[in-house]
Amino acid sequence: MMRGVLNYGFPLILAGLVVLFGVLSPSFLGLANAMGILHAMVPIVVVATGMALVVMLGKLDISVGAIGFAGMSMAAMLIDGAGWSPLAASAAALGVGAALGALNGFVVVVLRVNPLIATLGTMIAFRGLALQITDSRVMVLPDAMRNFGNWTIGPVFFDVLLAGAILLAVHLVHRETPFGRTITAIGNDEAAARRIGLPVGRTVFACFVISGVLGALGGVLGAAQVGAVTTFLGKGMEFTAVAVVVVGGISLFGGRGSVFWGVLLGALTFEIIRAGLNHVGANPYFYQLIGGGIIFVAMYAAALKARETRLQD
Amino acid sequence: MNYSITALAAAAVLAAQGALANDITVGLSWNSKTQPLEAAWEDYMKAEAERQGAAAGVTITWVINVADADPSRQASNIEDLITQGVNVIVARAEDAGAIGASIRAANAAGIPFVTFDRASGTVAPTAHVGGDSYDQALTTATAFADLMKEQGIEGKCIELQGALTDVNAINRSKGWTEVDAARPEISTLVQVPTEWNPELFRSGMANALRAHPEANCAFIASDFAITAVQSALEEVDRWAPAGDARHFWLATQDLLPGAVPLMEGGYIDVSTTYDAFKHSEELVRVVIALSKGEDPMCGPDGCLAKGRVVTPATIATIENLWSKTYK
Amino acid sequence: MISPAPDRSAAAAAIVQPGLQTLIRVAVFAAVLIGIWWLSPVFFRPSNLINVLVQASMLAILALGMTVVMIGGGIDLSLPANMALSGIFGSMAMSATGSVGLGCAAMLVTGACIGALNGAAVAYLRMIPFVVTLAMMTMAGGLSVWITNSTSISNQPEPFFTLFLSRPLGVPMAVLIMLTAGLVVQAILGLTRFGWQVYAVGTNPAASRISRVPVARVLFQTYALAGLLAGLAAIVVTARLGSASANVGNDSVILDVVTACVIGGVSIYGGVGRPMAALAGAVFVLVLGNVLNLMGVSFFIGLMLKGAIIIGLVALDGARGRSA
Amino acid sequence: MTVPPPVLTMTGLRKAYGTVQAVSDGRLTARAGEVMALLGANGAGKSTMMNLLGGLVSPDAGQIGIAGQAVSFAGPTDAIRAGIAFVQQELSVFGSMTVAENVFAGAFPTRAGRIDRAAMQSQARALLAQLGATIDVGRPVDGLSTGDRQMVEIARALRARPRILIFDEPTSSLSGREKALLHTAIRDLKAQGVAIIYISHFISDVFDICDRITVMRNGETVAERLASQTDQAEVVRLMLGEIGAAGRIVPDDAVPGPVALRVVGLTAPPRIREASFDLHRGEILGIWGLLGAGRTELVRGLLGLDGPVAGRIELHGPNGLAPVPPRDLRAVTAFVTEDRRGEGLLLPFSVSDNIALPNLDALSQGGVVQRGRVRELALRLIRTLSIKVSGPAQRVGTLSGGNQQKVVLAKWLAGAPTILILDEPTRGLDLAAKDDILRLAVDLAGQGVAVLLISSELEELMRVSHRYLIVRERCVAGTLPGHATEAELIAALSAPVAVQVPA
Repeated sequence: MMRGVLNYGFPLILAGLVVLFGVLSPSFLGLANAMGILHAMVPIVVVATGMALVVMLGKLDISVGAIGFAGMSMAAMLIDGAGWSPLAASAAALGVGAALGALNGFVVVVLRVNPLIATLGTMIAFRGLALQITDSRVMVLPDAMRNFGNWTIGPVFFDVLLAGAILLAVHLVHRETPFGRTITAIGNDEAAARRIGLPVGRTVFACFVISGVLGALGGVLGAAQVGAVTTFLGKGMEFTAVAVVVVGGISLFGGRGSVFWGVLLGALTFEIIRAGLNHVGANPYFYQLIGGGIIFVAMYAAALKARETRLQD
Repeated sequence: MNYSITALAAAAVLAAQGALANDITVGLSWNSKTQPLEAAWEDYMKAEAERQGAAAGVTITWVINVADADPSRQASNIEDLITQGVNVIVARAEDAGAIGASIRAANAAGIPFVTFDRASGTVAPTAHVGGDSYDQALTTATAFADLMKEQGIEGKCIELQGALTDVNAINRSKGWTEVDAARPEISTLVQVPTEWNPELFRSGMANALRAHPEANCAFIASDFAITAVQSALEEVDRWAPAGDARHFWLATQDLLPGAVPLMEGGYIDVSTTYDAFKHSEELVRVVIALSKGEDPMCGPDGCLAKGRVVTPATIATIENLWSKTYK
Repeated sequence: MISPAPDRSAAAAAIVQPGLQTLIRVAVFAAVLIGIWWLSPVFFRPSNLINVLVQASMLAILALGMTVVMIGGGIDLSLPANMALSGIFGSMAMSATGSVGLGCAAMLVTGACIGALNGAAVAYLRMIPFVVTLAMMTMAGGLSVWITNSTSISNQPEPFFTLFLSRPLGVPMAVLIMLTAGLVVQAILGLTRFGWQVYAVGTNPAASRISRVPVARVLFQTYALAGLLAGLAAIVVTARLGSASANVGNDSVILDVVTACVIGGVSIYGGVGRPMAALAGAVFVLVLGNVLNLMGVSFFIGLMLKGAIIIGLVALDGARGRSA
Repeated sequence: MTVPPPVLTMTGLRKAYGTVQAVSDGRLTARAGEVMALLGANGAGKSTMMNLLGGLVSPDAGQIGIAGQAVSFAGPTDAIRAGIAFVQQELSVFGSMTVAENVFAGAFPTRAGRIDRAAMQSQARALLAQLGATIDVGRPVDGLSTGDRQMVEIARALRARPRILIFDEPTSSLSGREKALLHTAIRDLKAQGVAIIYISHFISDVFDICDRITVMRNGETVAERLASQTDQAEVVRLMLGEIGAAGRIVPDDAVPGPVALRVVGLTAPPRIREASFDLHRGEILGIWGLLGAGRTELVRGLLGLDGPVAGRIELHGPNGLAPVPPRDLRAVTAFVTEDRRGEGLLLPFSVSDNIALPNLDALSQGGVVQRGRVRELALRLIRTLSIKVSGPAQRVGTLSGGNQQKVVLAKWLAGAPTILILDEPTRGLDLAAKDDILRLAVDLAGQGVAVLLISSELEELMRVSHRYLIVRERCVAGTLPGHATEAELIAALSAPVAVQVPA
């Protein structure tokens, strides 16, 4: 029964919020607004998708925001300075993401540094790197890139489809492939996974690389939407991503939860609140407070849940 | 991070040279360097120091440090400038309140303190030099209201505010709101604060547009990330140059490099420049005056360099507009 | 079946590891000092050294709090946000009542309460410290921003400043507070029953429980104490800046705090660390910054170096962490 | 029945860890279609033999032959390839994954990179059916009973179609019914021609399903018997070896003091079932049972160290026996755990700090620890227990096992406990140290302390116990008086007991 509440609590809260904002501001319930909310969700959804895989391992990667910033800064420099095409530059950004993710993986798997501290360290380092190469300036991106970032097919934004596809793909990889199941196994019990000879090290490393790539992609899509790279890019995104994952009911102890529903519900919760407060013209200083509150509730629920399953085992 | 050692090293150098009466060291403390604007200011200051310095027979040495948007770090940086014993301190405050402590410290050490661009909310500095952000908003808003009147349009506007920790953001909102109250041609539908974060410029504008489809104009507290607004407008197909029926009337502040081509293209209707060049010119004048122990003759709100109103009509002809030339 | 193999490595780790680390730390520190001396002898002027200490005071006091939590085997990311909020509440109380004492008390109490909330969540609800304090960071930050509309409060009564900006015996109050706090925390951890229990819990909770250590209560208290120190830091920083605002708790601060602790030899795996060393670590973080600037290295490269230092030292610490 | 040739022959195996000779002469054979039991008290070398067979460690000497071919394993994978599979005592199942996924973890059948669930599930179903288990292969392992989880684990082992299948303590956490199912499954496997090695401390189980029995003691294989040609008593004697004639160091029938602790119906399935007994002041109550019978679980449950337990605990207080929660019992009990390094001591801490930890209240004034007193106490106990250390400041991690154990005792003695629980206190200690520890226990009993002693070595139990508490298959099967003979004690272990199904 408690279980049920924990599992369906957030969808319920979500529905409640939608109704509330809808009543306060009818325009909130329009299709356009729904699309707008999905559009605004894109960067965080992509980043949180990578985070979700790492959390499924029972680990965390809080360097994703910095990776996004670093990757996109690199891309902007290539476009600005070397005159690369946005597409090529974006590809390069993903490359940077993969490299930095691999560095995280190396530190965690080979140097066996606690993932929190490892990625805390790389988070500082990567942000420093990005600020260094951009000299922390605002860089305006070519229209082509911004048009891509806001390109719609019918009522739907293309990047929403892209993010959706990625989310679904990662979800399927996690559910339907040996690699994905190994992730869950490690999240359940890393020691046992080693005992029965699962490729723990390789899997963990791969997850950090994926998380890096998606972090960079999140940065690219975010920058494409606003058509500029500023130092705000990816700032605090790591924490939002963790929050999204937790709120989405993916256990921080690892191994439990659904990538697709977790990330989707989590991201919706936060974006609906932001957009709703915008619509009703509420005091925006309120956001952060509400955000923190939601994380706390979600975590408490997660802790109870985890204890329940612990008792069952 | 603070620069105490840099400062001390410089001090040592000066000592070695045996500082002459007409050699002055100016400590410049940036709160952060995240926009081309700061770079422009710095370069113009140095250039002006050469020019005016030569005229006044003064050689100016700069000691510059950056606080990365951390008030306590800026306090540290300024303390270092004081321990070094620079002749004048110039600071762009990160926090309108926190800068007071540094001003107090400088006063105690008998070093003249000039707040640049962002005024102190607490202790009064020796002098304040900056753009007149309030006047900036007034001129833009008035020009915009005139435009609406001439076009015979009733302007229903969205106001995108800056970060409310920033005196300029507050002044601009104040200026706009006053004109809005005084002129029937324009009215504000909703105020959206952005913390100067482009993502919020875009999503905030987009949400406001959906909440108020009748909106036809916007006042934007700074156009450093104007492309974010462009995205939001394109989303509802309102991004078109003046003359086009879909045109969405835009009044912006600063006319920063990113905005120049857009005004040239007729997307931005009115803006008031944020004149890095004039600020720097004025600052150097004040610094030299202070170093000679003269009164810089500032107004009640400080020595303010007013911005110039620019429209698509005038942008081609306006002179030494830094954002046109600066990259 | 007993196999001595792990025994040996464990013993080895226990003995060799700290030695090795201390060696490396000392080496780095010496290198930096020589660097400074070479680049700018004037650095060692008493006036400047004092100045560096003043600048380090806030960071150092936060690092003391983090040390207590880390030795107990946890981590508290909410310390800077906690400091900002405490400073704001205290300043409001002060400007409302005009009473300096009340204001300072308010700061300390606020800090301790927020710490206690963290502690309760970690110790009694068994939530993950990292995430609990992360959420607390967001909430405290949000609260500060909300109640102040992110404007700064700078109408503290003048006596507040005259008291905390005074220089008894030529030593700035901030430095005195920092050193006193350091010695007190050192004493608490080194001399009191609570302190011994903190080290025990951080080293091996299971064994501590068997040895009648009230594990949950001890954990709770470490977070509460850390919160109290955040309140103390709030007093120092508010006096120094002449204002309290949400953005003194800016993200880069927590990273400096962790760096200071790790440099000071506090183990993120718990059970190891000395408050005064962490305090030295905090000073080192500032000095390091100076050196980098002096060598014309940009602030941003400084960030990269800081990240590398954290990872490097923790990796060294790793063997211990795993054998424990 | 004709004797098939051995599939597995391990001969003359030697393996030393550092200075400790874990296996000095290991021999073991296994035949297709037979169940071979491998028995031995703890420290006999069973685990090492299995690690050698599993390729986890390589032998210092000796051969392993499979189907007549000499083999040498570089790692676990070689062993698996050679057709060897383990069912570990410690279950390696993943709660949030389905039964089928658990069975195929590490070797998922895929089609175009995607797991072929249909194939996986049908094969998993087949494997489980082969074990006579009917579990929905689509449901997550969360919420399965321990027995079912074990079946999942076995199914995973079978997946590789092993020729040799090793069960390590498979029934230690199973209920009677589950155990019966497991045994049927093992018989089926046997019928399918798998060679099975069965390691267990439950002698009755061994005789229930094993054809042959190999007994190890002190790293040597001391005997191989046909189950049909031996009996439980002989096997136990082989395991324990000749009991040294060392005389008892306590009077046979000391007049027991008043009841210090009364335990009624202590239950925590599957660890403890309905345990009831009295513990008197001044007596040493020897808990006699084989490893895995639930001795440790009993005392830990008593102290409430492994989660909630049902039943009543009464402690002798000022006004007679009064029910108390485990917490209060902990407050007056000295507990020497079997895991000295993990739970008994803080290895990085100094001797004196370890001794001080449980006694901080007494050693501190106004919350401040009185270092003087700590040192004093440490020195006193180091002297009284003649602990060999360079000084109170020496790190415990660097001490020998015997001295470490003395430190554990020292830290408890300082608090003058009324109850002393010793769990395998002499494990891994040399004779002198063992003797010291035992005599210490006797002295304490003499001072009126009530002592519970767990030991796998009958010899030492017989030297010091005033009474024996017989623990068998997770429950208290009765008590024997101090003058009970070795034969009686061994018989008590192997006497058939009615299998109780936990509530």
